[in-house]
Amino acid sequence: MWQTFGFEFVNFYFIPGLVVGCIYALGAIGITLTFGILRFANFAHGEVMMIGAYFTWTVMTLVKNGLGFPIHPLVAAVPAIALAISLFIFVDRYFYKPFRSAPTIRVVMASFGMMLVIRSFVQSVWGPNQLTFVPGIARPNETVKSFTNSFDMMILMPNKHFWIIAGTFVIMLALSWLLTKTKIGKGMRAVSDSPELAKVSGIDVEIIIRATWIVGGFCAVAAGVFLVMDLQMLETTMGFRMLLPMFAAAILGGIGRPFGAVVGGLVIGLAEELSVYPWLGNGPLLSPGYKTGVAFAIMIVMLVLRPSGLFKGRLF
Amino acid sequence: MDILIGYSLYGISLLTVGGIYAILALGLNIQWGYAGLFNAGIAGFAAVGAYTFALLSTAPNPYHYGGLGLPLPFAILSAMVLSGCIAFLIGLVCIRLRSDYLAIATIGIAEIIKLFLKNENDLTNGPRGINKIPRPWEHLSEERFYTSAPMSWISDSAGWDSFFDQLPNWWWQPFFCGTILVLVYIIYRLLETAQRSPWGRMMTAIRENEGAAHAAGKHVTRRRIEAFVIGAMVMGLAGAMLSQHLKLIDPTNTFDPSKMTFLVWVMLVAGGSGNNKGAIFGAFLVWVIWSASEIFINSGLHLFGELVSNMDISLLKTRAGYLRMVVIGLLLQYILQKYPDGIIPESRPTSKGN
Amino acid sequence: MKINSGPILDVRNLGKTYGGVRAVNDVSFQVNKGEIVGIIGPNGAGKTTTFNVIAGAEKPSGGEVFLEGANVTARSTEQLYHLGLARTFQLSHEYPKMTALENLMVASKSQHGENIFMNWLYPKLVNEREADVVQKASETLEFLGLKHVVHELAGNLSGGQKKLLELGRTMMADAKLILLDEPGAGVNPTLMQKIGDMITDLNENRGYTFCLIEHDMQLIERLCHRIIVLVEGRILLEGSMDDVRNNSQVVDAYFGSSDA
Amino acid sequence: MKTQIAAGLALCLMASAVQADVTIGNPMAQTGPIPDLVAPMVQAVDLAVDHVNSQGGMFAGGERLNIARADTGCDPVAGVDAVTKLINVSMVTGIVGPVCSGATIAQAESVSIPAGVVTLSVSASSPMITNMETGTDLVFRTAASDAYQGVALAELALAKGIKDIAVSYANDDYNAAIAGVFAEAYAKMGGTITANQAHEPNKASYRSEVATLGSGSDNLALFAYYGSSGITIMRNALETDAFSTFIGADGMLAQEVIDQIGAENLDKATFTTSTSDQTASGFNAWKTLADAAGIPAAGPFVPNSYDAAFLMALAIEKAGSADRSLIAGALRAVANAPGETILPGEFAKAKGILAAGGDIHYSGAAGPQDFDANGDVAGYFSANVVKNGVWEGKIIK
Repeated sequence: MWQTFGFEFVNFYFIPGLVVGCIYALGAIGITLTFGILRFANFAHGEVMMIGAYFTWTVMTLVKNGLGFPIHPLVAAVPAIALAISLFIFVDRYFYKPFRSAPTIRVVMASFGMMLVIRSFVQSVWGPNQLTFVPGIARPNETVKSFTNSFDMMILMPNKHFWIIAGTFVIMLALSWLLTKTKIGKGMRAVSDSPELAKVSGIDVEIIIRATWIVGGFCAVAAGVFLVMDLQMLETTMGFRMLLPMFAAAILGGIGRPFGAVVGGLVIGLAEELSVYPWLGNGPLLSPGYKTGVAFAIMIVMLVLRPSGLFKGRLF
Repeated sequence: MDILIGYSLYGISLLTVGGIYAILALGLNIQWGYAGLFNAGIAGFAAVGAYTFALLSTAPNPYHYGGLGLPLPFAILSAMVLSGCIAFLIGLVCIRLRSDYLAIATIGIAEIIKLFLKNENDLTNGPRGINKIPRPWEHLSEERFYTSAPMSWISDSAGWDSFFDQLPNWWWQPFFCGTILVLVYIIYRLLETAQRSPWGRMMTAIRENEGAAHAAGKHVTRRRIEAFVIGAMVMGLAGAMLSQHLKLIDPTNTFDPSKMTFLVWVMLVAGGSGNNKGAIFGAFLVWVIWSASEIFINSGLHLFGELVSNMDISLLKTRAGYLRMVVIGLLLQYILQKYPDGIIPESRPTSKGN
Repeated sequence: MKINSGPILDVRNLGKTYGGVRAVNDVSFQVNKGEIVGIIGPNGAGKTTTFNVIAGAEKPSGGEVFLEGANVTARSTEQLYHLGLARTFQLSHEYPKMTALENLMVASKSQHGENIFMNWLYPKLVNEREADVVQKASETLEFLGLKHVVHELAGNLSGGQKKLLELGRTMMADAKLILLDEPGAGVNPTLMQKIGDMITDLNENRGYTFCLIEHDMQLIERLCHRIIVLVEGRILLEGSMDDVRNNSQVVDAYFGSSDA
Repeated sequence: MKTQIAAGLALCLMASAVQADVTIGNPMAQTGPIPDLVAPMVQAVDLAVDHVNSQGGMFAGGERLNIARADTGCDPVAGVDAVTKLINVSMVTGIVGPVCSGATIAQAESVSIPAGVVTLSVSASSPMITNMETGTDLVFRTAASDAYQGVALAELALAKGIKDIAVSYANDDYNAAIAGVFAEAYAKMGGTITANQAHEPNKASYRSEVATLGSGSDNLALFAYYGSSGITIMRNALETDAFSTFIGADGMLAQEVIDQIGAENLDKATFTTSTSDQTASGFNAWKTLADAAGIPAAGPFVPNSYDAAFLMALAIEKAGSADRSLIAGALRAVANAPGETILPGEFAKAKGILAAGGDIHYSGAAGPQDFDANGDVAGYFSANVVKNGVWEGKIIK
């Protein structure tokens, strides 16, 4: 494949697509679990992702200014994750829980409202301007470059991308252990597959819901931090603009299936980047102006054409 | 005196925009309140209506195709029809999807519509948008209208010129506002009739229990598409009226989902979905809060700054816009929990003959 | 009571498979005009699936269905409704936020007012028809003994009343054939008696034809002229109640598992 | 409780009505896509008003000049609503702002022109504004049209010896307009456009776009707001070595770009901005004032914002009353020659001359600000490169 497409394809289209895909995948895990277990589309998910990144930035800045040494974003993310999870649980307790037995629309509206509240809150506290996360240019890793170059397959990949891809991989492993080996994880999958069945088997749904927010919050903050590691800056609208591709990923992978969401995320990320590859002739296949539309189009096509094949759960 | 005119003109503008939102909310009420279709792509249908109207009614110009200069009522009707056609196509494909899925799909479609409007520069002037959109009543004082039939039959251009000159420059505002309110009233009447009719009964039945409606011989899919299309046509009308009010439309900022889609949902849910009065009431209430809160928050901050002179409130002032959004978001949560069925909840009309 | 010649429903070699599992396998039977036919069988025998396929809720994997001699295989539920085939559900399907009267009015066929434009353009025509529908719905409610709850929301009715409403809906359609899916399920004995009376009344005095699934053998015995026993998707037996009682295979099919 | 709320609201409303003296409306996009660019512009407007009030106020009576501010969010819906409130509730004499071209055109056509109120935009640069009016003279701007800046940028590119270039622009009203003008002018002057593509702002990665564009040329003409896509594109381009030379316009000119990307990576980046003749006395006077107030003197459209507010005050002073209908004429009188030169901050001097019946000619922070028949100004442009970690501009036209 590499010989056919050349390294340009790998370096400029495939790897960036993979990186974006990893971020979508992590975000989509939370969305798919919420959808599977609480049975609603949580529109505030992207904002939690964003506020998690802002918490991380704040921790980094405080440590740097207070203690005088910089810490890695992945370290600073630990307290940020705790905060984001508490936020999720707080929001659930006061804004979502009152609607547990009400029609879905109410809680979706409530999550719509929370989306607005959280974003505006961040904008009023941290301000609407961009914040620098890491200044400078991330050059490709020289070791990898020269090493792969000796095979005539030069890979250009900055360190941040290694962190993102490796980090996503580690989280995947941890998550698969959690979901397949632990009691709570099995419970989550059971509830997600069939809430009626789970109720009969005596699973405490409220505990499962709390676990969902914890896992979802963890993955959301990880996605947020990876996103700002890649962008190297923070911005208050980044949560919303990731939201729809993440929904698309969750739908693609099948609602309620975390591993499906991962595959969906990677597919959406790659599809977006590859849609502008000059497959035919010299110009990009699709005008980059339409790039955002790729995820939406995939999502709609999937919803319509393969509603039951790839998907599981409550679609019809 | 000026102050009084000013305040009334502002009141008229509140009614105008509130009325446009009321039309949107009524359109959504057909889709959600009657048929239970979770359309989260309101901005897309409004954009289709607005662009159709703009392209057909503006004067020819070098920036984009269209500019056909057609009569306004024709352009408004076309806006409704095209919006309905697009809804029909979407309905054919997506109508079987339930609640959240339909919402996500329609958000995606609305974004694709906006991307199209943004990227097809030749047709739509791209992100720069279309300006000089004629506005009813006010357009009469435009040269291209009073020099052509039927206005030219009544008087020549000099006559019209002097006639319009002697009017106060805001003469058309009450008329435009009145037109919109009349439209709201007409749609309200039509929808009330429809809701109380066998059609409304059937729609409610489909919403309440699809299986039973099916077994009672109702063509559920076709009826859903019907409600979706009628709602979209009403939204297209609202889009056309909005473009007349703004006189410039662009794909990105005008049809921002948080102000076009989300706000309309807030209006309908707060007012009472399924109830046309609720939809209208919610639209005016939320718009007045949305618009007037800026005056109150700004002057409140001003007052606060005068009282607490040793505090720097400039930061608060620059962030007032965001604080406003927080307040409105929390207000929505309050209404959702306090009035689960909206402020004016749905009441099924009892059948005729009883 | 007289049984007319010529079947109103003719099911030929009907089959339905779900991914390799044969839920309905080569089922053929007929229902004649004026008859009440009962379908019985143990759980999972394919009774409801057979109903669903006949009523157009699911597509058959094979076979054909004729209604009054016309091939209606795989027609949709609403088309069949207009051709005169109505059905009820095991769990009653009502419109909770609508009154009992409206619940029945919805079921009326050929209402001009269901075309939205008719209401705006010819309100008079719509109102005339609407008066008829109200009349008929009221009469039906009276027949069902639900007159006192005419304006009650269906969501507030008792389970039995909902069951009656379900029956009433099929009456509104003047159906040639009514498929009843367990009319006696979840109903107390008194009401079951009443429902039985109504079905008999409808059959004998108004000429309605029924095909019903039921677990309650007493009800079956009381109502049905003919009984079809369905086991594992196949017709095991077709005949009178006595035939069923005297057939050892039927007993095995029902109690086989407990004997083993 | 309810009465308290009602009383509070009434008090707020009174507070807005009481500030009678002279009020100018200032709709700015404080929320929306570019709040960071707008913040210093708001400060500049406030500074101009401070200067007026500290130098004797308005008219003979020394009345206070007030600012009524409203948020347009760059959005026509909010813009029209905001200006409606300013004109009808705050009863402003003239409008200074809005920021974005879309909101400016919408509010002007929808509200301010029908109401007969002058709009003096601080940064709306769309070429569509030039020929917007028919039969009225109510829309002015202190920022030069993109039509000029795009041409200036094309000349600059060729003068730098850039013979071929790829164009990438954010698909919004401002950047699409200027990219269009640039591409046309550049091709006409003999340059080669190797690719010309819109990109959707606010994406996480532009590496594929950069790779596709970069196959034809080493030079990139980048039209974007730095925050929504500009920095990310430059970063992706530099990471992958797809481009080495960058040119672009105002949207990219911010200290943020240097802070984020690093001065060492920007040695071949040049961005133009609508600016003032930095050797001219107007700019120097402004720079002193801005530095004292802690406002970035050369920031995009910051001097233009000061000029707009100051000019509006001068025009009202010249008109002698808060009568809206007199402002357009007065604005031309104070901004255009002839007359004694007035520099930024010299309100007292101008007031004196006007009181004595003399003519003034404002020479602004951003240049002379002589309005042509369409209410446009020619404006100067500077080419900015990074020197010692900050942008340093050099006048080009």
